[in-house]
Amino acid sequence: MSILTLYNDLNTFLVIGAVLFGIGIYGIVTRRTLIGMLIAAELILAGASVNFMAFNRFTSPDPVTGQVFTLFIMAVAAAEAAIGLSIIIAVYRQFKSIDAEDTVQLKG
Amino acid sequence: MNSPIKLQPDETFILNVGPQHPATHGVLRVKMEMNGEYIVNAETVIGYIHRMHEKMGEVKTYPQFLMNLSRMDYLGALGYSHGHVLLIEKASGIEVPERAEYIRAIMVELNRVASHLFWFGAFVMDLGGFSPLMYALQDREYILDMLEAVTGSRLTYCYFRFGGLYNDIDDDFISAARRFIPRMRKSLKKYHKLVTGNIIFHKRLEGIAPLSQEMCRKYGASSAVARGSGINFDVRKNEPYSVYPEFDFDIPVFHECDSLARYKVRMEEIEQSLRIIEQGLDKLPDGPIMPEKKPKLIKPPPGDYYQAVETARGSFGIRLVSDGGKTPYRLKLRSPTYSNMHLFDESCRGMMIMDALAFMGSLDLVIPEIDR
Amino acid sequence: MNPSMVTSPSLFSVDGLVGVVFLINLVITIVGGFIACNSERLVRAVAGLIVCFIGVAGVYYFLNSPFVALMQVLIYVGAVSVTISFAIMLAAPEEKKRVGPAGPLVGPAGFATAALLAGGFSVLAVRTDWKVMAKINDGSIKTIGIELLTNYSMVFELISIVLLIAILGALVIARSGRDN
Amino acid sequence: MICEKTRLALQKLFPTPEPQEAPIEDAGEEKDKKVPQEPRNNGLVERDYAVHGYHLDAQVSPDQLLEAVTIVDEAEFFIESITGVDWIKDGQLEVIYDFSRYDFDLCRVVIRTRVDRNHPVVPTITGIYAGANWHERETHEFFGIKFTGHPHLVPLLLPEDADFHPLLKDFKA
Amino acid sequence: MSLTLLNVIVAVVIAIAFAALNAAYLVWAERRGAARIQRRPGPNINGPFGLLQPPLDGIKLMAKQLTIPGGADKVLFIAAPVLAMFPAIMSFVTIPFSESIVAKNMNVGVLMIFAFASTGSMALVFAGWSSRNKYAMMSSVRAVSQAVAYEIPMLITTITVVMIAGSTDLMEIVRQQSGSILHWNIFPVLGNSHNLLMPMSFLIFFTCTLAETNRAPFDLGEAESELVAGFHTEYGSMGFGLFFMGEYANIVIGSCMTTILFLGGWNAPLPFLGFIPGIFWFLLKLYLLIATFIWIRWTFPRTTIYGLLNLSWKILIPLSLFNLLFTAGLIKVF
Amino acid sequence: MITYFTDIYHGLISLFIGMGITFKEFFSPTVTVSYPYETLTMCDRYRGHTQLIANEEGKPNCVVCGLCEKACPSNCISLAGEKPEGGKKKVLTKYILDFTRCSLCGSCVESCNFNALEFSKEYNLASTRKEDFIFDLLKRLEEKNK
Repeated sequence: MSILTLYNDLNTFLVIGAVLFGIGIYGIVTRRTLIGMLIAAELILAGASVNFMAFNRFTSPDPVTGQVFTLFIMAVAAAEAAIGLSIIIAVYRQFKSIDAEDTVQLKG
Repeated sequence: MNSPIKLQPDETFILNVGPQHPATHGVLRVKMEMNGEYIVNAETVIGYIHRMHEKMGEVKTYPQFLMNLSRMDYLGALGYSHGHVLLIEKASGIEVPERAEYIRAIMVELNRVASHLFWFGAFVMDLGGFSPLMYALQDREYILDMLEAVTGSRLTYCYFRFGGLYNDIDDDFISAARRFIPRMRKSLKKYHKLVTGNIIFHKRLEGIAPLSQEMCRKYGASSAVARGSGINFDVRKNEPYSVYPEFDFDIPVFHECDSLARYKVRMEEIEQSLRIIEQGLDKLPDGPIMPEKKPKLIKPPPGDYYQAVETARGSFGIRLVSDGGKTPYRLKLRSPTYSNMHLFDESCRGMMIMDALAFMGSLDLVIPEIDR
Repeated sequence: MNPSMVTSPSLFSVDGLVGVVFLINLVITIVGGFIACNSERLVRAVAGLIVCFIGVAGVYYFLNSPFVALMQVLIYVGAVSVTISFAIMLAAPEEKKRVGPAGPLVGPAGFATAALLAGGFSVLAVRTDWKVMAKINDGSIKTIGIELLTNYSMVFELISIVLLIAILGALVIARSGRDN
Repeated sequence: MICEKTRLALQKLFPTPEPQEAPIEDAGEEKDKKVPQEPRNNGLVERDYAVHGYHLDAQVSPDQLLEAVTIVDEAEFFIESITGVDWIKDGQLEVIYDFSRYDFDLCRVVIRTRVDRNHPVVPTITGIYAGANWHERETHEFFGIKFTGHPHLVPLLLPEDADFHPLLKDFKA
Repeated sequence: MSLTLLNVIVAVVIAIAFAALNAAYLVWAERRGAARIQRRPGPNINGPFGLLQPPLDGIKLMAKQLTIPGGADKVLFIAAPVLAMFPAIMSFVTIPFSESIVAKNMNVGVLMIFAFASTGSMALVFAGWSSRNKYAMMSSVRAVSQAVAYEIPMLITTITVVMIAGSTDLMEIVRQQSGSILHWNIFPVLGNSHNLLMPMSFLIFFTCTLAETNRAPFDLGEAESELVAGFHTEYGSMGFGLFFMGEYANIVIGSCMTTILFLGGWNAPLPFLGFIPGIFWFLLKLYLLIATFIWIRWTFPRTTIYGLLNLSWKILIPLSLFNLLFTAGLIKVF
Repeated sequence: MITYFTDIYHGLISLFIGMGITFKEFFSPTVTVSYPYETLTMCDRYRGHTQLIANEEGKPNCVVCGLCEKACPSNCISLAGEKPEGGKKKVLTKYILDFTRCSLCGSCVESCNFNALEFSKEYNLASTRKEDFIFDLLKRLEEKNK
């Protein structure tokens, strides 16, 4: 097990997934703006996708399932970005700010 | 194009278009308050090359001021000189030989064609098309060569004199001018095919910056800006001067009021100028080019005189208040683009910046002429 | 430099180079992720996100799935990042607000949580004895296509519906905000 | 036609027709320059177009100005220019308004008003002619004439910090 | 897999060289072409036909100082020009110049090129944003909306071709067009599809390429009469040079794709001309397309931003969608 | 709906017409002159800076009347002369033309009643120093005579 053969090991990819997930969680907790949170959420999804792909490559009896799931996640992420950003723009029009704290009043 | 988005003042930012900007063709500055691509408010700032020609007129004698006029508008210089000499001749009662008047008219019209050609190229370049500028310059070069052979200079002519001309035209000039007319007509056809018919060009100008007749009147717009809005106004026809009543020509008027109409007016004016040149060459009488008796020192009697001429850029007015001295007591130069540019502030509100700059191009600005 | 060099391929062999490229890829991914979550300016965060996603695409490539890797680039870099930067431009035109952590305690607390989660998952992943299969997918786009339209047609339909609803929803929300 | 109409309309501003003509109007005749010229009185004069280049010449007092310009506006004239003349010997500043028409029925109207040189205040006509804005700003900075009610009376052609008025006769560069 | 990765690295080096050379000499071609259209000689002093002009220009650019405006985001400001070059160079890796000359043929070649092409617009966004210049900012907003609007019809049209070929492999797509000029995808007569709408989809694809590469008449990102120089207003020296090269590299990629998808790639137009190597035909078609790019640029005025978006959303997208459905129907029927 | 398609059709046609024109221009000969390598001859009336006309002896025709100095609107001419011992006419000793201020109006040439001034055909004037444009016309005449 060498550092140069890491790419042939399932654990490497699982750790990458976990790290991406952790970064995403950190971002979502600390970010103040909605856009920043959205970016962090994309990272969490990426972490999950890496896991799916890793299992697909190393352990799955069906070599497609993981890939299909990843594609599904991508579509969901794209949809999420679209919806999230239109909400952000609507919020910005309303409050003139995208700071999450400024937008606590959700009466509309 | 009115903005469908409600404009909120706190979302705007200031954009300084100029004094060094590719679209302003000189040192013109427009302070635009923008909301994204839309202009909320615009303030034109001029005067960067103000030279106080009016004061120069007060300290120089009448003949010494002759060459200043061509520095006002470097593209259509002869039209401005024409106004000046006509005014002084009227004020001091100098008779001008007929031949001189005809030659003046031919020269002014040639200069008008040259000026419109340059405007055409620069306008299309404002819209992003480069080649028409070069084609227009080729035709313009031909005119400049002819004018240079007669006047000695290519741009800032000092050719007209009180009572006549600096020197006479020769047969070379006449034959060159006769050759030029069919050549220019052919080029015009090419321009119409290449530019006027082009769908992109059409879409960019159609319906852009409509100017109502009322607005033109309130701002004193002239030239193609007024004629593109359906106003049948051309000083050459409305207030005939020089030998223009002898010529048969039309005033092109378009009623669409948009930038495309202004473009069409100028293109049609080239054609009309060609007609005038043609008739002028046909009717050109023989005779002297300077009057036989001309006062040595020009001293117009005291009084207040006004002369308007149609230059390439519109109605140029020159007012002389004389106290009978060697120098004018007061000389006022009314420049047409000053009024035309003034329209811009009000009418560009709510337009997108690219439309506004296309509109600015359609006004045919020469900045030294605004600033004087 | 590495004690286990004996069993590993030489650094200058082809396999070794691949390993180096993979390590670079890993670094790119993690650094991109950190930039995405830590930078003060949102545009830099988007830049970090793009770097991170290109890294993730590389990871997918190493997982023998070039199709998904390219889809990752196409969708995340070409679409999602562009949309996010669009929103940044619309919402914060003058960059008036610098974006940092909300409070003095949120940063460390968030970091602790995140580290705990990531560490826990990593430990869990490493400790578990996964049954690694020798069979490797061929990464062909054809297989994925066939599977998507047969076994996973439900997923396929779901994606379409989700995207359709997302487009409609985005339009409705963005439109209604405009009239205020 | 239109000239006559405008003349009649403008004439109403001057209840008593002024009989005398100021010497400055007698253009064309040779005059001894030594004779000090009297400032012209308010009134309406018809000019010879062939000599002067305009038809009607109305001199009004500053408080009559808006009225006169309204008459011109209603007759659908367009504004050609606004300028000033410094009559330093009379101690007066003159503001000249040129109007013309987009028509073949030719008529040029000049409206002028004189104000005291030490206290040059004229009402603005930007409310009637929006295009007078720049012309008045230019006249303001060249002659120092104040146009009361002007929306934005700041230097246009001269530098922002210019505190001189170059077209005044006592200005020396 | 490991060997191919090495191949890729070597190929990237070659691709950079090819892109740089192409970019440099396309500048020369553009200037000469523009000059000829405008009846001028163009650069003709340095070397025969002015051929030394590009290297000299390059030296001049490199000798200049790279200035970074105050208040700019330095990291992004420097990264943006590099990012502009990156996707174009990556795309060169998978383009088959002939049957044998291809760095790394991938069975998802089409996807590869579009994936990297889509990152190109982010370079403009970063350049515009980081310059801290209002013109650059407006330009990058335009660039984004333009990229979004034209990626869609471009991808839809590509999918049409992919459906006809039944493969995303670029080499496979070209192979299916072999035979004569009438077998090319642009001509519906003997081709794979008998789809009468193919010339139209060629036009759509070509228009989208023009727009995606920010070329006139769609060069709104750098519309010099409005936005001075757009996103690269603040760039000088090699930063500007990289943007310039990136633009030309993108043009080459776009033309390569048009050649491969519609004009039969390396195939000779007539079968008896097959003895001439494929690379010749490929480059001939490629440079003819690039010449058309230049020709168009010096002919037309620029569109407006709403005209551009209208063209995409109201004309190109509906037509390409219709084309997609029509093609799908044809494939189903025949 | 029909107008939608006819618009597209006519738009496309107009674009192709435009391209046809530039295509034709592409194959037309160039009209420019590559300046430093080829030059054009100036026309007879070309106005360069002024120069003195010499009589048969090579001396200037000028009689130092100073009319040109007075006529000049920009005050760019300054000349001096002296009466030599026993001579009748004044002789020109200095004729300075400040070309930086000259606007080539031709007033000086027109005002001259002694055929002493003319326009030169000089157009290749370039310098980075202002002083290079203050010409001593007398010196120029001597150089020309050599």
